[in-house]
Amino acid sequence: MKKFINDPNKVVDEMLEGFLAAHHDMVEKLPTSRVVVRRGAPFKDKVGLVTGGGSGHKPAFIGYVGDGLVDAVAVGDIFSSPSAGQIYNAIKAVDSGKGVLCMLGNYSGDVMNFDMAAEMAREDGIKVEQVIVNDDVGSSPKDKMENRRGVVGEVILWKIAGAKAKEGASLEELKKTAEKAIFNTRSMGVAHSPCTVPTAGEPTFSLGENEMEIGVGHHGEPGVKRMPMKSADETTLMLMEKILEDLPFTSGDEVVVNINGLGATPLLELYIIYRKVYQMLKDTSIKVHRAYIGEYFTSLEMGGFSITLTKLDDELKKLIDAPARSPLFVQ
Amino acid sequence: MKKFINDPNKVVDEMLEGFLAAHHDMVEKLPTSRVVVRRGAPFKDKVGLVTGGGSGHKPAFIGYVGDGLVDAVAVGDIFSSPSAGQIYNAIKAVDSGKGVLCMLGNYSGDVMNFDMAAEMAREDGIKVEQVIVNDDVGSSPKDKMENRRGVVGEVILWKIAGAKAKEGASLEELKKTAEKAIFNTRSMGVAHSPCTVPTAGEPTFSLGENEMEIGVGHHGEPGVKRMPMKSADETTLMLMEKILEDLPFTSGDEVVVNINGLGATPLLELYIIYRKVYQMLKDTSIKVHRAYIGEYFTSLEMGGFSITLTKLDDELKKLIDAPARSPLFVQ
Amino acid sequence: MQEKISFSQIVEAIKAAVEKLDEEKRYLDRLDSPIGDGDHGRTVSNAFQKIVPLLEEGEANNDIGRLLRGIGRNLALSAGAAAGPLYGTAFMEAGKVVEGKTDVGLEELTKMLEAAKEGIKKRGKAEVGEKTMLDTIHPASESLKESLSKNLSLKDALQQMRKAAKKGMESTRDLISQKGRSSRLGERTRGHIDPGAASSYLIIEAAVDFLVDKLS
Amino acid sequence: MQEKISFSQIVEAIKAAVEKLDEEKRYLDRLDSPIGDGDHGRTVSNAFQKIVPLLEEGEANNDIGRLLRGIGRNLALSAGAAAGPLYGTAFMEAGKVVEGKTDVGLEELTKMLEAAKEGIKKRGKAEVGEKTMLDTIHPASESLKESLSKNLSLKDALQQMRKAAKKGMESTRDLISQKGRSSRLGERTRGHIDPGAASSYLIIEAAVDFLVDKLS
Ligand SMILES: Nc1ncnc2c1ncn2[C@@H]1O[C@H](COP(=O)(O)OP(=O)(O)O)[C@@H](O)[C@H]1O
Ligand SMILES: Nc1ncnc2c1ncn2[C@@H]1O[C@H](COP(=O)(O)OP(=O)(O)O)[C@@H](O)[C@H]1O
Ligand SMILES: [Mg+2]
Ligand SMILES: [Mg+2]
Ligand SMILES: [Mg+2]
Ligand SMILES: [Mg+2]
Repeated sequence: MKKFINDPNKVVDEMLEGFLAAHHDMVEKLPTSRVVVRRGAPFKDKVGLVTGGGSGHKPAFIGYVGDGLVDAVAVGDIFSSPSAGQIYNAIKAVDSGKGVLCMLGNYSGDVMNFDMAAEMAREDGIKVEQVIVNDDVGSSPKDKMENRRGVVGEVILWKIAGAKAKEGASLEELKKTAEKAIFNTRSMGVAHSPCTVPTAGEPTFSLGENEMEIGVGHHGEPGVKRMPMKSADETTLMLMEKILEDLPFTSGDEVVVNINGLGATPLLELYIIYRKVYQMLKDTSIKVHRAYIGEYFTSLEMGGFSITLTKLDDELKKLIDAPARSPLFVQ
Repeated sequence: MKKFINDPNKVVDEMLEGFLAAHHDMVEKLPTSRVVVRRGAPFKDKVGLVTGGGSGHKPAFIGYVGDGLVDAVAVGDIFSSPSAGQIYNAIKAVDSGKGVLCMLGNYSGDVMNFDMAAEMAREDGIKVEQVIVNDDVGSSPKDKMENRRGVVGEVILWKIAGAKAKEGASLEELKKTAEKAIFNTRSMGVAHSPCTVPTAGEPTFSLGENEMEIGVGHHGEPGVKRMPMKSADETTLMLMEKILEDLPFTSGDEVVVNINGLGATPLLELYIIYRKVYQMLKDTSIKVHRAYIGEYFTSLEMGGFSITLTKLDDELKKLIDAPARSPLFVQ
Repeated sequence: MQEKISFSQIVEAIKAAVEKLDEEKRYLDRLDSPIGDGDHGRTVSNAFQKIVPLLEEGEANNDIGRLLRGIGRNLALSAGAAAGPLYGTAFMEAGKVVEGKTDVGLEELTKMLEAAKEGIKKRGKAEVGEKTMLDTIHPASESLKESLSKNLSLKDALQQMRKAAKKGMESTRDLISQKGRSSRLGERTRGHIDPGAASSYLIIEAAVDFLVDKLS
Repeated sequence: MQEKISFSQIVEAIKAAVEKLDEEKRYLDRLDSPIGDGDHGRTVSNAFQKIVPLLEEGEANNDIGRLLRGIGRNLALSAGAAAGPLYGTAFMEAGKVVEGKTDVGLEELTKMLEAAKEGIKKRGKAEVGEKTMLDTIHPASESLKESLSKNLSLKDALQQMRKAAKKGMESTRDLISQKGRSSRLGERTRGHIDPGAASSYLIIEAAVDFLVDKLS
């Protein structure tokens, strides 16, 4: 394991120190809890937006704390859910009286901790609602959608909910829009090399010299199938077919596309992949309203990428286009 | 070599296709030359800004074609200089009559091709000046600065020159400011794992299980020293000592810091590195005016990072703070 | 023979469990490696270390229900991962059914474990047989119920429960995980004891061993 | 015996060089691998392929100087890498000294190679002994000068030049690179022939072999 770190048990705290030193103009840490909050929160007449999850996904989660995005992030250890206490503190820090929407990925630990935090916050009289992201087509068949993991759909959700909250939407309106965004979002990933959690010291999985795994998760969870490496076009085709048929996306749709590098895959390759995605969408008369290509939700130094498509209506289009500014996302 | 590509000989062209499909609102390709130009160029009363170099450094170079940045990029093959013809075409495409500043890294091929292009453009009556970036302290001792390679200093230069050109500076003024920026910039890198050029199919270098190389170049050029992996803090200390003493940077200075991932190094690690950089600068009473932390100039999937410091005066401070917007850089 | 467990015996029994989890944290991490993320030992050991101050100060108010709720809340608030909310809920729910009590007998114990089990089921949306801590706690709870209906002595009931918990833990070896992180591995989880089932057993074992010793 | 080389013989000689570079591109790539980036063969072969149309159409105007300048400009414009501007400059400069000429003798040839050499020196800011193509071209140029002063026949002069070029190329094996990409490797470049020195030799060899054949 070659890593530029100090004590493996301190990577998250030391990363946070660096992050706060660099971005103290936009964000701050709660004094007694590992929660990153947007400066100035809570914001009057705005629903508070909370998310959180394990670390190691940079720019997610903390990179998205900002204007037109989320208000607070509860920061877990590498790939490990933050505690209910952290999430509870995050909720309290961003509630202006208008309520708080919690957005999380569908992982057992996260779900349980967010549930507990919401219960505690409600006991304090705070209105709390939840949206659980489950966009990963590779993690479970469609008839068991409730088991699907959340991946880059979270980023799309933060952007859309962030813009909607900024418009002054009520908690109920916000939740409805957020659920629509997630309902319309599908992702799938592929990896050819694993990452290593510093405290574990061992790669999260191992693949043959010329193998890749389709449907792999953002923490190295096993996917749908292992197979020999294919070309960029063939690999993209496989992922896109699964994604397109799942919603399904059809001719005439307008979509936002996200081609997300998992950590070690060069941007050069992501653009080669986007080329094929774009061709396929064009051939099916699906219009790309906006494309995000880069690293939006990584898995440390994993080699691979994911494709995410969100079907847009007029409301979602306006929200995805709204300006946003955070330490690691500016639009 | 596990890569999501199609034909290794076509990676640059296919990447460009994807890039143009994604960013056609901001940039276009010259019809008959592999040159990416900002839409609307040439801009009246603005000196044209041209850069270029080998591919494989994304977001550099084409990601920086935009408002407050560069106007055109001549796109070479992976790690290989573009031709004098491409550069000449780039110069012609962005000259509004006010002249063109070419900015390039100090690599033999690039220098010769830019020289020829400038000669040809001058024959056409275009005013052309050049600034050659040589910020890499690891590539040559100080008494042979003319041999030093250009690395992330190029990004700093594009930002500063882009802002200055936008203010309407003359070619002479612009060149003076650009030279000052480069004179005040120092970088140094370290890597623990190589990258593979698709057409070569072999890693650019090889290191032992637990080895890293200090001073390594952006194409895997050998550095100053190979040694066993050290902690983030120790490694940062080594690089920073070399950088600080070289200019030298001293107490009371104000700087812009860039912590640049070379491709496969997680952002998490870059923030741990910035933490140490920030501490060291604080201890020496050097003020961080602005910090860039992320991937700004990569080497495909190389594992490692570089640190860049630029000493600022009032002019440079204003220019580095100016807004900018391109496909892969928004500020 | 004593048929009640005092407040301070409860405190000591929990302390014994905290020590046990600390001693066995590496073993639990190892269990979590092949089918999870290798942190279960560290997670539960760290979490339970943080409740030690509550055990010290708890002496003052002498209320078992309140103590357990406090422990639960603390675990839930600070621990994170899956273990935090699960053990947190278990202790909180167990505490609720003995609110105000200064000592507990077999009947209360049976209610407490039943409540803990129900809490875990609800929190984790889990059922028996899904290869989780529930596969330790459910049979332990069933065993107490049976002992109560058979009018066994507290000591015997505790020893029966310990056995049932152990059997339950061991049963997870043959199960396929359907909940939590390991559920992603499906078939590949077979052949491994579930780390949460193991930590639950260790807690029960340490507490029972301490209490049985006192009851002798 | 003919002491002049005609326009069309120049064209054919260059065509022979183009073919040679194509045949040997893999060998040149291999030379460029240990001390460069392994693309020299592909680079020069592709670049010289692109001048073939110029060789075809050149017949019409019959001006050697103009032909060479056109080739040089084409190489420089399209090739990139280090080889593009270097060979481009060499051909352009060689062309300048025979502007308007429809045939060339030993004297002109000497001037042409001298001009090419000076062009490379200037373009590459290079000196002899720095392990570059100059280490082939400089001795070749010197040899022509000597043959001219000794009044050798064109054929003998060409053959001497070929030998000198070969020796020059081989001398790069023992040199340490001080220019271009390979200079970064310092000591590690010793023991390898410089790919640019090799491609320069191949061009000279092919052209000389063709011309000597014609001069017999
Ligand atoms: N939904 C659930 N219901 C019941 N128990 C669960 C559930 N999810 C996980 N567990 C238990 O938690 C244990 C893993 O705990 P831990 O390692 O702390 O969590 P994480 O997977 O977040 O690292 C599992 O062995 C299992 O016994
Ligand atoms: N500054 C220079 N002066 C003269 N020759 C040079 C110089 N730099 C490079 N060369 C020649 O160019 C050759 C490499 O060419 P090529 O492989 O096309 O370039 P690149 O290094 O850009 O891939 C070297 O072997 C050397 O002979
Ligand atoms: Mg965990
Ligand atoms: Mg090259
Ligand atoms: Mg675990
Ligand atoms: Mg080369």
